Amino acid sequence: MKGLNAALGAAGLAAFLALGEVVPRTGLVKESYFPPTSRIASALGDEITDGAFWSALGDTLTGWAIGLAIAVGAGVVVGVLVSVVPYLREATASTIEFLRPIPSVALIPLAVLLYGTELRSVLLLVVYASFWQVLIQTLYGVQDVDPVAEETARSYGLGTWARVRYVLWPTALPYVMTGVRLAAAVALILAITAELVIGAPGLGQQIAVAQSSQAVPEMYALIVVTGLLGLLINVGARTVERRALAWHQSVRGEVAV
Amino acid sequence: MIGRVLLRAVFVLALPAVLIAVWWAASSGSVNPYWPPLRTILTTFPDVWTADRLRSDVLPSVLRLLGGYATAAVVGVALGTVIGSYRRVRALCEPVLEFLRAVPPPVLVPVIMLFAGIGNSMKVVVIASGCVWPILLNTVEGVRAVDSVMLETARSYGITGAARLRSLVLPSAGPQIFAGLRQALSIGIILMVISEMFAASNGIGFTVVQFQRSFAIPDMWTGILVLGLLGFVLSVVFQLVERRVLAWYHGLRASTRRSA
Amino acid sequence: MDALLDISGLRKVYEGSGRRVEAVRDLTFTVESGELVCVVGPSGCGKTTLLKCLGGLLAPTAGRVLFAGKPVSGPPPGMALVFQEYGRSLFPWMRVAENVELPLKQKDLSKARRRELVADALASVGLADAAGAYPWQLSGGMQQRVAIARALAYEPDVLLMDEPFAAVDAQTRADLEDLVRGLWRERGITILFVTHDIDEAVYLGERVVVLSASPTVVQEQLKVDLPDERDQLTTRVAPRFAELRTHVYEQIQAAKRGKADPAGGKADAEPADRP
Amino acid sequence: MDALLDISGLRKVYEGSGRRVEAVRDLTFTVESGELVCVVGPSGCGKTTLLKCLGGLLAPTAGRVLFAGKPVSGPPPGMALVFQEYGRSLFPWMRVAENVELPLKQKDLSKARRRELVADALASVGLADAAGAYPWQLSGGMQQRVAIARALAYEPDVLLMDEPFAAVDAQTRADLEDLVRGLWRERGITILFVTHDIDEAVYLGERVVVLSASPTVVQEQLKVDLPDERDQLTTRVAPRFAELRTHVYEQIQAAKRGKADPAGGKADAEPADRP
Amino acid sequence: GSSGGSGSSDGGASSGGTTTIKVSTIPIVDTAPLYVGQAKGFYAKHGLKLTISQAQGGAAIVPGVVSGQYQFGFSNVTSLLIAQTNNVPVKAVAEGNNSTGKENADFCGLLVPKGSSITSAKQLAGKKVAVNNLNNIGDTTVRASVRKAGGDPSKIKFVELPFDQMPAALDKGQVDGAFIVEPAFTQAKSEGAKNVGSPFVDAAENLTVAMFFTSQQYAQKNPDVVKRFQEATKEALAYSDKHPDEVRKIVGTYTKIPSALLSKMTLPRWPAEPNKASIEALAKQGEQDGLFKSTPDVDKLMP
Ligand SMILES: Nc1ncnc2c1ncn2[C@@H]1O[C@H](COP(=O)(O)OP(=O)(O)OP(=O)(O)O)[C@@H](O)[C@H]1O
Ligand SMILES: Nc1ncnc2c1ncn2[C@@H]1O[C@H](COP(=O)(O)OP(=O)(O)OP(=O)(O)O)[C@@H](O)[C@H]1O
Ligand SMILES: [Mg+2]
Ligand SMILES: [Mg+2]
Repeated sequence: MKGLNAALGAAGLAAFLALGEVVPRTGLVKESYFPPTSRIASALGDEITDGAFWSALGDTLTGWAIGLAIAVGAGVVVGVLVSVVPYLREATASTIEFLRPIPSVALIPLAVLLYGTELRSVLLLVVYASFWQVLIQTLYGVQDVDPVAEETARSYGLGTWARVRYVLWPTALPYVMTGVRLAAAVALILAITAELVIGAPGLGQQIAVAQSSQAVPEMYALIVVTGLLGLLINVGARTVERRALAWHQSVRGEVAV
Repeated sequence: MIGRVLLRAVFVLALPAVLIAVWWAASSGSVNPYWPPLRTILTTFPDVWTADRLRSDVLPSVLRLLGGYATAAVVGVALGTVIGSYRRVRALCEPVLEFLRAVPPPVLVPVIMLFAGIGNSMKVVVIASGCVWPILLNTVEGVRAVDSVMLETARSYGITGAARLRSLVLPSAGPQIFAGLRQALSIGIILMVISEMFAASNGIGFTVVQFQRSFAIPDMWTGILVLGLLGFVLSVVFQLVERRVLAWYHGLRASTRRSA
Repeated sequence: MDALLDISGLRKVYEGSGRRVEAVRDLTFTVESGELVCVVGPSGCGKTTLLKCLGGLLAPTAGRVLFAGKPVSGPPPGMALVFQEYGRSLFPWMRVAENVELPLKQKDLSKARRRELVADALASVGLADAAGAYPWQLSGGMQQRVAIARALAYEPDVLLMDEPFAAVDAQTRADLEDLVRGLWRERGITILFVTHDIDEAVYLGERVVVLSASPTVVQEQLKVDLPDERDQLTTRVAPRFAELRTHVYEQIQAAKRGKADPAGGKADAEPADRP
Repeated sequence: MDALLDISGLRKVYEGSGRRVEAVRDLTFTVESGELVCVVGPSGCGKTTLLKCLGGLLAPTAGRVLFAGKPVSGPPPGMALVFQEYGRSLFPWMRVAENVELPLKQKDLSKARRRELVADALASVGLADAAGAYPWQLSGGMQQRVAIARALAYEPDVLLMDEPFAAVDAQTRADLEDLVRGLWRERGITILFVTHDIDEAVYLGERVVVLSASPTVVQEQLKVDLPDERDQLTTRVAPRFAELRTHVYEQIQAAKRGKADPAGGKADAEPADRP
Repeated sequence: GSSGGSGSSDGGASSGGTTTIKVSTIPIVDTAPLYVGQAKGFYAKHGLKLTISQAQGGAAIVPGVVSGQYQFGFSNVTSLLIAQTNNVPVKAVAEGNNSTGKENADFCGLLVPKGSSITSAKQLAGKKVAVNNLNNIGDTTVRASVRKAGGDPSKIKFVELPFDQMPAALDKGQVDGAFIVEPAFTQAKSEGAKNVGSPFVDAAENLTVAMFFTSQQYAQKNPDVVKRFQEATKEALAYSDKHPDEVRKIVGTYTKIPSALLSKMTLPRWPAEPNKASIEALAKQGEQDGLFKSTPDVDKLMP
């Protein structure tokens, strides 16, 4: 069963890669601007033998992981707090809605102003962007609590903390998991974008160099690396989800069918 | 009744008022050109965002945003429903989608330009390509989580196909889909800015980036304010829509919460 | 081989989340077309499981379920199921009338006819004025009646009901019992009725199937030889009624005594720790 | 003023989503400490609403609910409630034993003691070997018994039960009835028991409160003058039992006849179209 | 690349006579002297240790320098002039790079697509021309080319595109012309695009295109470091100007330019001193185009 799913996934990827090979080969776009998969693969092969690539990858992943951890932690805590403390949600709604759409790219000068090309600069942008994803999902998730479950908890005198822990949190968890998956990708995107624009060390900076060097296959190779990272992150998230949400309809439904 | 309206107004305005006051005080003596006093920003505001500018920059941006957002909503919900309903399809598509999802829009834009040109359609595609993910993911998860008893009810009454979709799957996944739509709204604004960094000649994002590049820093800050305001206004509209569409849901959830 | 429903050697084993339960071991019985059969059995013995297998919602682990001579692979048309979990089987985003109307939309009916069916069905369960409410605005018994109304409005040929009157008061229950029997007699539909109320089983059924505690087999099938014309007052005090109900009661007690455990725990249950 | 629960002039009106329902109009009665009172009434008359008001989960629109002399503003400690919607009141993310244990965590008990209470409670409802299952792996009746076990393990002083045996079979029901009466006699706890089974109400209760159809008032309060020592076989055939049950039955019928509508529709219901 | 050290804004930690300075640049050919100077020890000789950061453009460089995150930055002249007129305290310290001054043989060109009917910059009036940044050196100098060829510069429609996207945009005919620099310039030409003008040459004689700059505060507080940087850079510029092969080699280390392009492309000139006259000319043209809020003060900007 698991093997079959993996095989299907691999088949999907293979089809996608084949498409990437065919489109430029048929002349739909020019090879020099959109290199075929094989060309990208060989550029990727060159990249991964280069030490600079690995240190860049390390830098990117560091920024990503720290930023994501902060964003998820803060997003969940703030989300639960805002939902649980009376009136806090109403009081913060307008501010949240105002701040959320402010693009991280517009904050780049601010980040540089404060931290230059340091890791903190990247973190600022990563956290700013991915925090909202987790927060909003948490808010919606907490709201999803079944009234009967909530009443049961209250009638047995469960305190606020116990209700959060035993009722709100499990209910919100599926939403939060989606939030984390969204935030993981956004954090990666922002880490790379920040490196790209600011020049903090990492994959993004490598992409910027490749772009301004007119090194098209190398640039695509690096983009593929970011895609693969996203893929791996998702596999991890799914694994966590299968364990943490074994009770949930979305997971148990899969087993039953 | 009036009391409630007033209370709401207080809730909406209190925290922003405090934050603005803090900002005002903290920035009042600033000499750093990148961190101008709030007063300067506010006095610049009316000069920058004239009626003319609203027509020439804000309107095109909003239209692109709506176009991209609508595209993403349709694609995200449609694709999400299919992927969420069929385990095999999910296994097949998920890796590719996760791959695409992780590609940063600024590097994706050039690729999109190869296929969609450099006009408005490119910008709409860029906005849609970013908005679609939260909608897609939430739809998939919402569809997967449809209650088993309800599913069986529908099956036993032979409610299949479009009817099943319309009367069971979508309403049931509705709350989660709306969470995704909500996320997508602000992502759309962000991507609107990013897309207008490429081959644009008007738009809010374009203007903000131009201000930034030309060191018109207070003007740039007004642009950021406009983006925030746009986000706020759209979210108010969004909430109105959500209250309508998910009336049953909010009624159900509130039916006990309001009491005691 | 005239039987409308033909169940033979039915076995169902649930597996998953570190637990394996043999809900039904070996069930064999038939339901003729136009019959009203009641099924009783200890809690957890597999009545709901049986109904879901009949309704094509659950694939049996082994054995065969034939509907009109054909194996059941999905929900057969013309069959309506009233779920035990009535609350969860109503769609919270639809008002009561919409909930009842929904299955009718699958049928080729005029709008007016649908309206009429909905109104009739709701009136017959005493919920005419709750049509505009959402299910979660109703009491438990009212929700259950909405689920019943939905099945009635559907005008099924076969009606499977899973403890449909569990949440309604005695008087309403009596009314609904008469309603079901009346429908059955008028329209000649086939009804399989799961209940845990022995009096109800005897009062309603032509035949009562008693299931054993799990691992479940058919403990006994009992022909109810009461007159067709039944009445809440006279039938229930008839001596034959008392005999029959005592007999069924004893059977159920025997079924449960078959197990050391007082209330139908699973022999095969393997409650494991978190995996 | 010795009453443990003192309900006077209780009124509850539900409003929202285009509907206004006066669920309870005017309820006044008391429950003494250590009493076992049964509440019966037509479906939708407001029994669940009453229980939620007593349990501090719902604020009355008017009237007063006193618990031990103090107004109820939130769930009072030492009170356990068994919900009618048993399925939804169990947490699907917790196994059966965890569900039962959860309320105990609020109490200052050792882990071993908690384990013991959980195991005892599950055994007493016949679910000892389902401890490791998730609620959604259980049958309806088993789920309901888990909810009962949770309330029992909590060792409450006051127990509010909302149609707690609706989903279990006759034999298990009888066992559970004896279990509840046994607990009540041993521990001297106060029990308010909502049921729609008239026999059950008479068999269990010291007193039966009959509610009218809505707009709900107390139709009648009936002292059950059966001996304290009750037994499924002998008590239920006692002539006095038959008298009492007939009386209650008539009262309920009267309660329902008070309305033109056969099954407790709302006088104040204003089913409106979508807003 | 480099990793950021302390964020000290008084800049330049000095130890044992060497001062560490952070320089923020763009990973392009133009900044090669910095790397040459580092490799050849010109900076070390003056007691400077360079840490070079690579950013995508001015948006990241200028705020970093102004706030003291970096001590020096690299920017084109027009951007510096714009910054100055917006009261951003920048101070140019050294020459960055110059055009070659040779028509059709500069490191920057005005390209039209393969097979385009346009043969002269004049015909670009009314057409869509890509520049990397709007309202910057690109449009000013493109206008100069069109003006010089006898066209109406006010009729050009500029669109903003990154340099690396321009060859593709030209190829697909999405733009009618492009203001383009190396290495995209050579790349596009190799795919058939035709050069119809040399904007940097047409704008002014021996145009100074970019300069190294610092913030006014830093220049005031650390005149000594600035002076050493100026001298070391001067030497590096002179050396680079004379040794194009070494430059090409070192460019290969900090960029990913494919070797085929690297050997073919035109290098800029690196005179030791900026050409003030050309900057004044650029400032004047920019003012005509309405780039500045007020008249730029070239004297104040220049070292
Ligand atoms: N989804 C499931 N997963 C695992 N086990 C299940 C599942 N559904 C039911 N079971 C088990 O199957 C057995 C029979 O369940 P079923 O619901 O058919 O009983 P029932 O006869 O309807 O009982 P009741 O009268 O209490 O409703 C029970 O032991 C139950 O635990
Ligand atoms: N959340 C709610 N919103 C609106 N109306 C409600 C709500 N809950 C209950 N009602 C209405 O209040 C009335 C009484 O409901 P309640 O659940 O108390 O009845 P009940 O006596 O418990 O009935 P049953 O025996 O069927 O469970 C019903 O008419 C119901 O429609
Ligand atoms: Mg069942
Ligand atoms: Mg109730």
